[in-house]
Amino acid sequence: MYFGIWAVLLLCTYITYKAAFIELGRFNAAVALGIATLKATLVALFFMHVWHASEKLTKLVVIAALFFLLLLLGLTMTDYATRPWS
Amino acid sequence: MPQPERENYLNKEYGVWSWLLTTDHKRIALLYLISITFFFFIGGFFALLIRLELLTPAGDLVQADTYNKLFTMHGMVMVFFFLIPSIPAVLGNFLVPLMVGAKDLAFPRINLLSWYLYIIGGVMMMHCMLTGGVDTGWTFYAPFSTSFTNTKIVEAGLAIFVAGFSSILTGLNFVVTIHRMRAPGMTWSRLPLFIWAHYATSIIQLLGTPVIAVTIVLVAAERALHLGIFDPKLGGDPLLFQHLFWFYSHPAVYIMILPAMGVVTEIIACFSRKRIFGYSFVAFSSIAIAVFGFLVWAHHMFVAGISVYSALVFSFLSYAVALPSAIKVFNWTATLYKGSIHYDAPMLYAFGFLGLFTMGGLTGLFLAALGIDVHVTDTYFVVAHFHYIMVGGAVMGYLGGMHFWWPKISGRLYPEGWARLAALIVFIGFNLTFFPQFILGYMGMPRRYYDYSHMPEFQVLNVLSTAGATVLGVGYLLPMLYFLWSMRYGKPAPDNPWNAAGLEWKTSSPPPTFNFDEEPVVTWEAYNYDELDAPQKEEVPVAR
Amino acid sequence: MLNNFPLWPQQASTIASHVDALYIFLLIVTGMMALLIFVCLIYFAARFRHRPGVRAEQIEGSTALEITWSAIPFLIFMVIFAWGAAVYFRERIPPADATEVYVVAKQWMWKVEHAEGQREINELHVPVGRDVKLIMTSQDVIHSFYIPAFRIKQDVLPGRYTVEWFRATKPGVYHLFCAEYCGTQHSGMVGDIVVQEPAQYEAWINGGSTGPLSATGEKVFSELGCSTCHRTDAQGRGPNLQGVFGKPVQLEDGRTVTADENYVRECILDPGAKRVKGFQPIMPTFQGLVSEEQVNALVAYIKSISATKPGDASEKSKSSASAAAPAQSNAQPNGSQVQ
Amino acid sequence: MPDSTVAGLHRQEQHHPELLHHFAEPQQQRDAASLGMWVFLATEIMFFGGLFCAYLVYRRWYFPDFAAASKSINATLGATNTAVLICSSLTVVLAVWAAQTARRTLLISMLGITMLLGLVFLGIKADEYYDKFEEHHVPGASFSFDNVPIPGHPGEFANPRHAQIFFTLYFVMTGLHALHMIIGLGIFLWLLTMAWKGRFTPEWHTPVEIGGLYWHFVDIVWIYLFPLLYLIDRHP
Repeated sequence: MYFGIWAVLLLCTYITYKAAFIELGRFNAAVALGIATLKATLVALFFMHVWHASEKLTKLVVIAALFFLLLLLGLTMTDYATRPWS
Repeated sequence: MPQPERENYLNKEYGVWSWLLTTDHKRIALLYLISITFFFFIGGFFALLIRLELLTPAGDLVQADTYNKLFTMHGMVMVFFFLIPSIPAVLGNFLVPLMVGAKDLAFPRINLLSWYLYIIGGVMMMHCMLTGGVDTGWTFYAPFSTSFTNTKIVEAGLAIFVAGFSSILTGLNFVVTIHRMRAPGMTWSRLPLFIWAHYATSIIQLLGTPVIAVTIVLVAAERALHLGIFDPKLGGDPLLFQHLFWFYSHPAVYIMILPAMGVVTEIIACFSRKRIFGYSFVAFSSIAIAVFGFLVWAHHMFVAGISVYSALVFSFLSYAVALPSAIKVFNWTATLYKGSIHYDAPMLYAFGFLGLFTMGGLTGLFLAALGIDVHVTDTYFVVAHFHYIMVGGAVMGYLGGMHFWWPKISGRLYPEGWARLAALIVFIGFNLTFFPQFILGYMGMPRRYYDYSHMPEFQVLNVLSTAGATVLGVGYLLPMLYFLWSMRYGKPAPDNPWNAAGLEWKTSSPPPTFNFDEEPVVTWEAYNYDELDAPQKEEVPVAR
Repeated sequence: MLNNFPLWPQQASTIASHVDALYIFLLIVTGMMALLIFVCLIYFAARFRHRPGVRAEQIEGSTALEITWSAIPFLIFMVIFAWGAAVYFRERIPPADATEVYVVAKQWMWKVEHAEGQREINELHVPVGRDVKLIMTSQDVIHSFYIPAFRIKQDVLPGRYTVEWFRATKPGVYHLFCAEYCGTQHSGMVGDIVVQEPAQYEAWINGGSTGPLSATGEKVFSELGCSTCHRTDAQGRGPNLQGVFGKPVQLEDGRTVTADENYVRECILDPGAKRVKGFQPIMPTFQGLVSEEQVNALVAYIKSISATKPGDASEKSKSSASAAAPAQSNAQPNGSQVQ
Repeated sequence: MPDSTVAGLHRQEQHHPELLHHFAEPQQQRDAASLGMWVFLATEIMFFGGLFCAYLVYRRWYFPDFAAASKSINATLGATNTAVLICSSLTVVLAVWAAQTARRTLLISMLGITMLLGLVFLGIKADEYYDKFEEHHVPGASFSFDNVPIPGHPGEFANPRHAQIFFTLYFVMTGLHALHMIIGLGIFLWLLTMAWKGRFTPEWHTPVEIGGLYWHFVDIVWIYLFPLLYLIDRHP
């Protein structure tokens, strides 16, 4: 299974790399970040064994950390996205 | 008690190395106690000089530059080297394993490492102070700090960076210990609320501190290489610095106050001989404070140039974080109802905490109201408000906790009469110092002014405040003196002088190196004062 | 000393009474909350003090009570929040026809330029009863323009404009403070706000002036050679700037921005960032070549050629000043006049 | 670190030599270590989070300049490095599996290959840094980014001040990432010596597990850094 995940990850890297050279407008960033998130999720779930973690606690820690990261980014953006002049 | 002393963590080994290389959480707590007391008096000395300068409107005691360094170093020392470590690193370190029934924290060597990091940070800070200091205010706002001042920003930043890692490691140790090291039977709902408060504190330490660490890295890089992350001359945004800074530094206030809330909860339960009113509400309000604490940071920036809509969001969220604090105050008050209240010194400190914290919390409502904040932000109103929380609240809690657990820590009783006197002096001195500052603030006196000869009408209130500060200084010196005195001359303490609930009182005073002679098994609920007071008709041995 | 011992700041702007009303409301509400808590604390502490033989009564808690004492404060908080936000919006959003004054902060002084061309340092003269809008920027670090008697404060940032406005209600001299710590002489960065009756103010503003700010701007505009590209016909290599100010502008990258003070400023200092659709990126940056004062003058000039009634700005303000009677003067008699 | 107190506690019957005195049983110790590492990684997420926040703000403000600056770094090298790290994650996970199933030789070789891949990564990184140094793209006194066209906008050039912000973030982010790699290499060197001495058993191989968690985390950070820094606006 590990080799399967590994192959998928390499494939994703290749797709990210190639997709960056295609004109997709706004979607370039979306594709790049979407694939990055997919890769990160695969690594976390399978290589870091979150999927098979015996406890919910590990999952809780991961979710909590991501939640606070989004808080930092999201609430900062309430300022930057609504400044009238930027 | 004439019999030879039992072996405990204090007398098991002697010698410098047995302390400096110890991994015993209780000894590390004492190392922290000594170091933070040192920094407390350094910071207090700066505060006294600040107050003396403000006795007269003209700048006549020190130079403007010196004054700016004084309040900067006062802030940095008090925040990063006293308040943030204070209760967690001393009382928390000592008590968390005892309260959950563990032999030590989960990572004893990381615990020692955390103290060393603190000391390294502290030495760097001392070196920075002795060789010139910093004059930016503890907030070191860009671009003043990155491009204009010529004081030792990078060194001070590095000191805070290192001390921050000490704080992270302490939080990490607590979280893992509370999750993994609880004794059999010690379920989450049986944990003392002190533990819940420390758990919540640890969350903030873990998730907030790294952000300021990386902010410091950026400031240092910008300063050293003349880059432009925050300097608008080079395309940066100074408000980004403020966002990143307050993302940590607002929750940091809860790092200071949450543990004090935990301490006060224990004291109130014990001295009113009652289970705490609304246990689960008090517990979850701690977690709520930790989480909501991260949602409100930009209320420090209402006039800084953020968008109006953003200010609206942050004002609203600030009221959300006020709620769990209010719930706690109501529950503490309700706990007293139909209690059997004793007035020992720790309880006096707890009462002091309740009064001052309530004042601090309520004045926070003024600051969160957008329209008023515009007028009072960056004035003495803010200074008074956060001192009511961080000194009136956190330091009162810290002193209350030191008295409450001193018999456990030192194995000696402190002199009760002196302790009550000190509590009274601190309370009066505190109010005399900081209450006038609310009025000064609404009058419009800006903070960080060294010379107010332009507005001599502010002098009366400033004189009151300075007078109060000297009283407060005496109030803080007293406990240190009689604690030291009691280590040698105090009466030996029984294992449970307050007849208090909680595992820490079930072991000897002072505890043995591994805390419990046999592994405790918990079969009772938290705060089982009905059981403690019921069966044996034995009079409560009160320490006098 | 005691006869010079005020406990309440003077009220000298229209916003001050709003802030004070909310403040008094908060004093009452929080006073009642504090009273409730302290009375309970003291009463319980006295009533339930330890008596030998009397045991504490164990009470587990009460969800109903918890919900009550969460919900009621929350509702009160929401009232405070809404009221505070209402006052804030009033403070933040300047009226459209306010008299504009440019403020440049630097370590450690305030430099003020009126549209009519008067310049002041650490002083600001304003007439009673007229809306005044301050357009502020800093040459170095962050400062904060704070007038306690008006209950207004706004940080002044380098690299962009921030704005605050007020309408003074009472003649007198009031404190001006820098409220954001800005370095060694921070506490020396103070000044006076001189509020005058309109007639006195007119005399002051017309005395010894060097001509309107927009005229200075026009001079800078031609000196720097701006007019060679920004021509008033459609042939220029840069956009025609007449009538542009305050209107939406289509940018090259598809966005639309409003041509406000910050936009004009950015176009001067960083022309590439928000280029107007259909024009080549040929304009050089003036970063470092123009002073803050010159930028302000340019902004004032570009504004003046967009005004509906192009001409002397002071004329316009004269007419509005006569219309504005001295506004409500419910200021506290409390407190002595500052020198 | 000498721990004189341990001796006194080991009076109890022989438990596992790696079980520290304050834990009741190996399972508890393992769980504590694993939770500790996860909590630490949460801290790390916030550490990089502050940088991502700064990145997000300036990328929105200065998108064309960021695109131009991003185009000047070598995406092929970046992609190669991503692949290298993904391979190293595979070897790490195999190392953990080898430790669990008591395959000492496999464990040692997997740890070794991981370190090798880590060194390859750092080598490529150093090469990139060298290029940037040559091109005067390192922020500071000698920084120069004049007349670099903005992708998709012929005739327009990036603002050097804004490009410098990009490069500052680039160097701080990749630099801190590289620092984490170096620390990771240190950890893996220690794991390798422990494995060499045969200290890991199916019952006790916690260091391999938590060292692995750390390595994967560093990999995940790179997975995000790669598209954010190298691939902002590449298409012609």
